Amino acid sequence: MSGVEPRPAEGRVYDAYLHLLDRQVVDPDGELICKVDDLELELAEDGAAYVRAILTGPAALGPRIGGAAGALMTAVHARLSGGAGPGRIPFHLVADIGSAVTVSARPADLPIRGFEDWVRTTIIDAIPGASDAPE
Amino acid sequence: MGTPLVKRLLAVLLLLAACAGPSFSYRDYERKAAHTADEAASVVGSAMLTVELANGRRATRAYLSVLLGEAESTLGAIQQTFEGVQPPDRHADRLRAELGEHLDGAADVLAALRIEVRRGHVDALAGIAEPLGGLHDALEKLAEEHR
Amino acid sequence: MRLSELLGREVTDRTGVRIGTVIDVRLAQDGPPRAQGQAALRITGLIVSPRSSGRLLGYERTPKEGPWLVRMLVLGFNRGVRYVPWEWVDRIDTTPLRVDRAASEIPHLRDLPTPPGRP
Amino acid sequence: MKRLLAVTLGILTAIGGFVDIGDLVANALVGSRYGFALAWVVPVGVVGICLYAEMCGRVAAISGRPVFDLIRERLGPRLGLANLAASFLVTALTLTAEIGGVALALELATSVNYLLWVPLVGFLVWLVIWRVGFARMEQVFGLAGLLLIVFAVALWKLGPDWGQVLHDASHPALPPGEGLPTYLYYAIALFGAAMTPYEVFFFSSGGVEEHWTRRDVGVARSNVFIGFPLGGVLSLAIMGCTALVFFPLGVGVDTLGQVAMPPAVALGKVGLAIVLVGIFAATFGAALETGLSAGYTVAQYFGWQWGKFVRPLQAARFHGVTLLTIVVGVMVMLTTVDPIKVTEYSIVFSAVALPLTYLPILIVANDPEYMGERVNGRISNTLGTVYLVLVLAASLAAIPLMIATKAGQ
Repeated sequence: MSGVEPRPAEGRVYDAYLHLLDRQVVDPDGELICKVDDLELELAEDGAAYVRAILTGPAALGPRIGGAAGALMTAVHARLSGGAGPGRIPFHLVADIGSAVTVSARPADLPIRGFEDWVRTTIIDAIPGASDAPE
Repeated sequence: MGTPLVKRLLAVLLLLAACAGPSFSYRDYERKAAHTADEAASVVGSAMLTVELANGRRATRAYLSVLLGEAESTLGAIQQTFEGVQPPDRHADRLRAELGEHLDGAADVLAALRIEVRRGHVDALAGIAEPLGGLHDALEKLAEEHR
Repeated sequence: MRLSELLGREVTDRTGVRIGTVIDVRLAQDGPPRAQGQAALRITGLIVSPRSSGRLLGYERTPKEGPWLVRMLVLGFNRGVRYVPWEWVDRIDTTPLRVDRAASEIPHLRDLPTPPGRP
Repeated sequence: MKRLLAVTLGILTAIGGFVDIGDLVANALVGSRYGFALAWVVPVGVVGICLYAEMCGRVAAISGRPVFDLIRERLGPRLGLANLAASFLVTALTLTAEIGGVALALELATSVNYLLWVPLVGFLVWLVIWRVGFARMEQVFGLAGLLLIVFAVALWKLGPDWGQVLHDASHPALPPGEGLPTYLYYAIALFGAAMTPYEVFFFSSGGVEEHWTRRDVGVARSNVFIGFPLGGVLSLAIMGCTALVFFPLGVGVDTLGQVAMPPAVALGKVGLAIVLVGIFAATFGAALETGLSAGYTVAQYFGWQWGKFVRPLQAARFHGVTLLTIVVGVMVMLTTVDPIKVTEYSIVFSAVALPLTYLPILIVANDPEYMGERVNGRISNTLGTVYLVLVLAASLAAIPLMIATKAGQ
């Protein structure tokens, strides 16, 4: 990469930590999906780097928290999920970056819902009225 | 989840509260006695107000019964804490006896009040409560003298 | 590679002089077009603070706004913060990251023109 | 009436800050021990919570983001987690105490021991969170909590010399036999309770539950500027009543039963009945506020779907957290710990949570990328900064004072 002149930025400019990390991810109807716990980068051959995916879940958040709490979060998740990596939302699904990050996909179609599904099927679904519409 | 830790913390706090601790000088003992008398006077004062409510038919029996039950158990706790304090000398023994007498007197009245209100004899409360005024003044006087 | 692996990394210049710690990564939406016609986000540079921690608070683009206390915080955080264009980063698999320039050539963040923000 | 129905979110939120179980007893205790000498703290707290609730209500209306989203975003995952731990503990401890408080109110009405009521109360709190719509919930409990206005009626009936009251309140003096550290401890406890963090969690999340948009900034404001001052008035009325009834006799209030005495003294059985229903509604409302806030904070930190505006199935983890918190709260209450003591100790965790909650609100409320034209004005910012410093000072002083005064004994 050395010696290459910086390519001037076109299009909108974001600061990754300020504008993307830790933001809420929502679907086009406003359903809450997850947080941007981390971003996956892709290095091209010419040295340029691109954002490839949103990473989410304890396997992405734990390392960012660091220390004992972060290690615990990562370890518990690894134990319960059988060593699965973080949830991944390809960045081309991102439709808008604002106070939330909107993705054009149904939450059910994204591979990030393990814990929610577990809580739903083992606890919540067993309680009468769980699927009643709100007043 | 958090229960064991919370419980342990509470246990420690309760222990700290329960250990009124050994008392070393007469002056320390005196201060503790004054504090005890103050607290007891407050309970007795509250019970007197409760009886006034009963007299004026301004409260339900259930409510009066809870209030008088609370007053009795609060006074019991105050009494127990004070009795746990070691009097340092003969001088302190006299103070202990004097305050103890007032506390016992108040405890007897409060117990009688609680018993009667639970039997439904709201009218009888005023008569039973008569000694409370004197006890209240005696406790306040003792607190004043030894503060 | 994860973005968080860049955050917090130490950065030195060509001669090994410490420049600071990466506190943010600047992205521009001008990469090759993706499936829905959106351009990919490309890393344009690193935001490097001489302190070992700190972060952008969101006033960097409009420094005259905000309550006094927050302005002071931002000013404090931003003192000496520099912008390292991505192309100047020598290799990204080393610790510390090495920039192929002398420290004096690296611009300060506050001297850069305000980037086009969100709509 | 329609106007009142539109501001029930503000009223219910304020109940949690001014007349929940801890505050009912604290207000009464302060009145009985200090007369009107601590009354000034209440308006100071009202202004502070109005200021920050207005900011977070505006942020929620314009961006749809509740407070804990902002905390995670601007503080990052580490400090955000520290705040989550502290805020969750405050909220869960308070919920625990409220369950006990509702049970105590039932004991006062029936003379059946409160411990027997605790499991039923826990179940009812959960049932309301599970089944009842958000708007109906805030209307029923917000308005029923307003029955505590009976304290104001009692105060008027007790007929104090208002000139003297005003003088005592504006020239605070330590009563004989009271030390300054204890006085300061109660001042900070009242201020901290007025600004307790779950109020802004609940208020901003409630705005999202009610689908506020840019057009509802006015609704958010009327909620703030009616709800919290009303809470403050209730708080002062309780303090005034006990200052008149107990302070001259030297009786210190420390049980919920005693709190209910002044309306009975002034208004008889009717007053007593109203005050007991009011206490029940206020503590129950505060239990709902804290129970939901426990779920809101965790779900918003981790990005889970939350809220009562979706089917419970769609927010399984959120409902899981509230259910678990209530169950643990009931179990803690059943160990016979004193509910009022529990709220006193939650102040320790408030010390961490308060500054870490209000700073991100102030930052985001000024961010034009977030707020567009509706960023803070000069008054909000000046007062906001002053209160941030106050909150910081109070939270630093709270723990040493609590230890030095043995929690105000």
